[in-house]
Amino acid sequence: MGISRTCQPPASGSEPISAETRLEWYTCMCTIRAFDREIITLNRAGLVAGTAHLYIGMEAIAVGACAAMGKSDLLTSTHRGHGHCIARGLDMGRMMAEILGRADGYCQGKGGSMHITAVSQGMLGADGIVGGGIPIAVGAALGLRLKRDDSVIFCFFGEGAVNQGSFHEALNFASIHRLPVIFVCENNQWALSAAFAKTTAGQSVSGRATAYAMVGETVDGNDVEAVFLAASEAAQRARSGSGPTLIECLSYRHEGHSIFTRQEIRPSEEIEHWKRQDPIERYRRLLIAGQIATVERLKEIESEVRSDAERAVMFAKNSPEPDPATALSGVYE
Amino acid sequence: MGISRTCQPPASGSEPISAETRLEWYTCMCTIRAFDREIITLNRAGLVAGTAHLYIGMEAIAVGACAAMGKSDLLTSTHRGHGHCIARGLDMGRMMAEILGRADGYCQGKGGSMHITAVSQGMLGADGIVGGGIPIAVGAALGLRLKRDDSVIFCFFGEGAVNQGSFHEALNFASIHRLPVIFVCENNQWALSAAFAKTTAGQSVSGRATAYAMVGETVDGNDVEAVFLAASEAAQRARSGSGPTLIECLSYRHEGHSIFTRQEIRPSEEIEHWKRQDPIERYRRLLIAGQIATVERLKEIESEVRSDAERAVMFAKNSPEPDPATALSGVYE
Amino acid sequence: MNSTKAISYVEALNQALREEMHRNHLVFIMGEDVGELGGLFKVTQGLLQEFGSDRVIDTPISEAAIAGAGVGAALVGARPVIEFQFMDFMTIAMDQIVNHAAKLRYMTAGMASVPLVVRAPICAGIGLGAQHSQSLEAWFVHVPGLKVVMPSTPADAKGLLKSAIRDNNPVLFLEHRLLYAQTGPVPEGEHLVPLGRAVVRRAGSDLTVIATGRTVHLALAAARLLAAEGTEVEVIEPRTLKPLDTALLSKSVKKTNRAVVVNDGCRSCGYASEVVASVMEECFFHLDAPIQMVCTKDVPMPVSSTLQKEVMVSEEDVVRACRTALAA
Amino acid sequence: MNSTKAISYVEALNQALREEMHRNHLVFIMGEDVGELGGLFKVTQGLLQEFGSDRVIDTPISEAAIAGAGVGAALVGARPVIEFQFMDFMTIAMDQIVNHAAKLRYMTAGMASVPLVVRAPICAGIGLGAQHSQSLEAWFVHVPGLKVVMPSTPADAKGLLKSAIRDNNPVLFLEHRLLYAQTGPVPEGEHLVPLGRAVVRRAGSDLTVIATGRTVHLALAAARLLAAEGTEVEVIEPRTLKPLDTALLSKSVKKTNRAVVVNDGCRSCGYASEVVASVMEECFFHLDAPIQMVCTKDVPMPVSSTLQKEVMVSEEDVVRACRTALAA
Ligand SMILES: Cc1ncc(C[n+]2csc(CCOP(=O)(O)OP(=O)(O)O)c2C)c(N)n1
Ligand SMILES: Cc1ncc(C[n+]2csc(CCOP(=O)(O)OP(=O)(O)O)c2C)c(N)n1
Ligand SMILES: [Mg+2]
Ligand SMILES: [Mg+2]
Repeated sequence: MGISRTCQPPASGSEPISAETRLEWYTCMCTIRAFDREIITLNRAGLVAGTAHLYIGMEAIAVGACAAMGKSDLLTSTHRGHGHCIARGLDMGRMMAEILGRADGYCQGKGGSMHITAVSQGMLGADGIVGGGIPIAVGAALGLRLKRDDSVIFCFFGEGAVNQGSFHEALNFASIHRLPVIFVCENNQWALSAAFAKTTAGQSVSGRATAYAMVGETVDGNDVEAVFLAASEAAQRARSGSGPTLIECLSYRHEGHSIFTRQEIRPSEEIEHWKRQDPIERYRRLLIAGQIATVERLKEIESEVRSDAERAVMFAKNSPEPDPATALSGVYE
Repeated sequence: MGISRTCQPPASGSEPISAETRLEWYTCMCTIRAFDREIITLNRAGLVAGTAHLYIGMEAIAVGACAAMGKSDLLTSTHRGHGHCIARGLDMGRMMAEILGRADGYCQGKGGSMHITAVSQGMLGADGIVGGGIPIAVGAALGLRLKRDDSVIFCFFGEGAVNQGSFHEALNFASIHRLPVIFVCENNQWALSAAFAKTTAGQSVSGRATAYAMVGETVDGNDVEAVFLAASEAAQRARSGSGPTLIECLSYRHEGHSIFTRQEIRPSEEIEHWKRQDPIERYRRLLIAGQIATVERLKEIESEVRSDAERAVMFAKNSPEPDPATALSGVYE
Repeated sequence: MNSTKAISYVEALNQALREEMHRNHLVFIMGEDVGELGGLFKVTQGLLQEFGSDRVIDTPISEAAIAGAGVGAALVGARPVIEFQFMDFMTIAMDQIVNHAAKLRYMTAGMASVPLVVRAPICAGIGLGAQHSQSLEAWFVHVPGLKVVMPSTPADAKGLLKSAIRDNNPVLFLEHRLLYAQTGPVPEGEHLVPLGRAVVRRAGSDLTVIATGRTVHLALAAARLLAAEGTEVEVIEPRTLKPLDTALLSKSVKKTNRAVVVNDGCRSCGYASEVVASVMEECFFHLDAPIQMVCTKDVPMPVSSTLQKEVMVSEEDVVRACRTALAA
Repeated sequence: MNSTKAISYVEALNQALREEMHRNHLVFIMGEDVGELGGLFKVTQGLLQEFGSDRVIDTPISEAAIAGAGVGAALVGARPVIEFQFMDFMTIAMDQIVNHAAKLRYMTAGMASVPLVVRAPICAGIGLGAQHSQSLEAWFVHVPGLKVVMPSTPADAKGLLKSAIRDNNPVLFLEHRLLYAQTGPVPEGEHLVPLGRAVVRRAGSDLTVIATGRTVHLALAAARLLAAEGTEVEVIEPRTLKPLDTALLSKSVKKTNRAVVVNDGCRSCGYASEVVASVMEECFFHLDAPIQMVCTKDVPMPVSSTLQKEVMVSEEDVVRACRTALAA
């Protein structure tokens, strides 16, 4: 049986968010971090197949947004997709197996970290092309409408994608058709070595929403509840036929761009500044201050998630290499 | 010796615009119309090579904008480029020869109407790809900067191009580098059979400028002086290093999309409404009302330009078919 | 066997779309000017009126989004048929077609299925020039995960398009604009031509001409001309460029021992070269002469008809190539 | 003759860029992460510091605009060298490269000149998967107006890149990421390798192996192995894929009467098929056996190294093909 998390929305969409929901969200954020931490170790051991882009530091976005998703809702992800996968409840064992390129991975070793997909869970796929998933999400929404399916789709992308033509074409397309898409931009300030401020005219992602007559909003991407609230309002809007929303979540990545490209050119003060805004640490303080959980309970959770991550690693390590013969099959139905 | 027009800026950039300048602009607009009218006749006779997109109804944009160009300034054009070429002073004989696919055409029959180019006059080319010229104009501006050349570049495109990724990427690029580009959008409300309002979220081109932290402005594209003023301000801004401007010129085409695709789906009342806004007729009334010219003088001008257009046709008709051997040469330097 | 009726290539395509849209409500059309205008070349004429704007979608000029949206809609089970007004404009959507549509099934070990049909007219002939005249089929044949279809008759246009729409893989469906007006007998109602099957258009024993799309008709004309001189040319049309029915091609070449390949793409790294390489592999020891290739000249397509004539494949070119193949 | 020094392929590329930027102030570099980071694969390392941000431009992630801006800058006389982080991303810029850069000179009867160099690493080998591993050189060889270059040694990397930058046509310059770290003797200073000239990497009389890029090294290894068995393999590298130096290829095949073509692209409509077609045309009557092709398997590139190994061209594949060609 699999190793997975869920991050439910509050029992009813109604405030206040219950204690167990909050703990669930905290647990999920810790799980994502523990999972990606394991990858660092696995990479040192040379076990990762290809590359992996770690989500560490951005956990509140995936958890807050996915908490606003319903069972039948869909999402498209990016090259930095582990957080979305875990928050959506994918099996961490199969995720890790894919990251190691093993037979039990979601893509049986063919896709790796950048292509983890679980169509049955509404996860239409990570994507190795910056901006690649945006028009795909819009098309999925179009398909849902044709099928009279009232699910909505969450489309994740980094701020680096907003200067791609695909972003522009897709948002215009979604807006004119009032499609049920929630565009979630993870603005971690950097696109590999490119600083947001230097490459992006206007220096605001949500500000570009007006160009598409779309609701745009900027939220603290390190505040899981702020992300959740913005995402649920947007989902609400989408479900009620009021069309798409562009949510810009301000956050930061704690690690290098990828395990393949680790060279750091970001100012160390900036990194330190953001690490002090760590979404997990912030939520931890909030849970304790609000007496939603005791330090002991949180410690329990933290060790739970660590052991889950370790189990995922075990599962992956024990998974066999794919059968070489499979390399040449599966191109066509 | 060639058949060409010039549309000079006012002697000094300073107001008011002199009478002879105004007459020159009027003449230039009439010339464009007379030229394109000849194409309709030539097409009936089956003499046009391929297709041609007529500029009739939009003359004030090309004339007003090109009047703001300096000798060394550049421009990129579109599939609907005859107006830009004539206003820039290209030889109408060689233009028409190209449209008929003859040896004396600007491209010796290789390019046709959609590729008329005159690099020596700063006309970097019409373009058969909607949106294709926009990043090219931005790159040209980048090249000028590298060459320490302080010319500016006018980039023309239709409103249908603003939903292309190339528009988005290029405007962002121009803005972050504060490049001397004047983006002139010819919003004639229709992109082939696509209504602007139905395909373009926000329903405003200039409104999208803010997304790129760029000055955006909408002007009456049937008022040659309004276009001129907006264009000269923008050129001024570009020359002074304050970066690009997006000017949306509202206008309309009187003819079908092209001589190849003439089927009309636009409401006839709409067509009639806009024909009553004919930029030439309006300017004519203004010149007479302002006693800048007598009816007789204008009649003279109108017959002058007609004979110029006829001379261009003669030149083109008398131009030989290209030497078949040239078909296989000139791919590489 | 259903009754046939003489209709045009464009009517046959329109019929295929209409029938498949009736058969499956998840089939829909998306593209520039496909609705009210009925498509630049009238292939979607009347469909907006019949099926409504949810299933015949007039799009902005956003080729990348059109293709990307096609991929996304297909991923959730819809069956989009997207139209490009000219194949040249697919250059704007290559990422979506090549990096996504073609690869998703394999990359996800079969979890993702992309039943997408991409239609586009190819080649020149009406003087629209270098940016409106390309036959880039070779690019797509080069990409694992795509199927590539190119009909030359109204009957095949209908039968292949219906099969393409029912196929669960992304299919590139290439139409030749000079064929749109050609008429021919087309079976009414359910008429399916399976993908991956070539056809012998004319039987002959002296020489095999393998031709695609428009050039099939040039090949047949050449064959008639050579027949008058007593040479029997066998004309074979792949119909589906990928997967290629090499068996039928080899069978013919092993019989005739001589071959000519004709294609509207440019020669260099074009489809003709691939056919030559494939035939070579299977028939080398049966070949009495080098295989001749007749392709569009390796230059951008000029506008002037005088020049265009020099660059495009002509019947004379095919005849000449046949004589060379026979003489060697 | 200038003195040589052993440096890596990536250092050789860097040296070529630095020298040409010193030689001509209109040469400039544009691309993602080419500045402060020195390029994803370090080819532009140190150039921002040396030439400043006007000549080494870090761009947004806007591949279409990067290519389009390259065309525009070239049109006004600058000499841009643009970098794509992976060839796969060129799919986003095909319109600018194919419909504009390649065609402008011809379409304007020579008025426009586009001295643009487009650099990109190709192929797989580091497990990045199907969207980061393509060798699409065949697409560009198919397009009239482009030149396509693919060096296999540090010396050629430098000499060909310098020539590409001085060429007045758009040149696609393809680098193999598995070669970046390879070192070899490279002439210092002015060292130009002319475009369009193939080279004999190893002389032999029994069989001609025509190989490109990384596979040249596999071919040489195979040749050494076969030499031990008394078979003399001649290894020829085109270096410039387009225009192809067919004269040198034919000369060799007419001597050996047998040939194998090796290329990192997919087989179907790939570069190998084009080489086969060209050699066939000129050497048919000299061939004793069908030409063998060794290419990347026709599937998207998988991530797992176990699977990747199956799909990529290996030395064993080349040896096997040589034995088949010799046996036939
Ligand atoms: C089209 C394309 N261009 C370039 C790349 C290389 N690349 C991978 S991730 C990345 C930066 C993406 O930045 P952003 O979108 O902000 O996401 P982040 O990595 O910051 O999460 C780049 C340039 C790519 N994968 N796809
Ligand atoms: C990339 C691309 N897509 C589609 C076309 C076909 N096409 C030519 S003109 C045109 C409409 C352009 O509308 P707009 O930009 O508003 O210019 P207008 O014709 O109205 O002057 C279309 C769709 C094209 N030439 N290029
Ligand atoms: Mg980022
Ligand atoms: Mg328009």
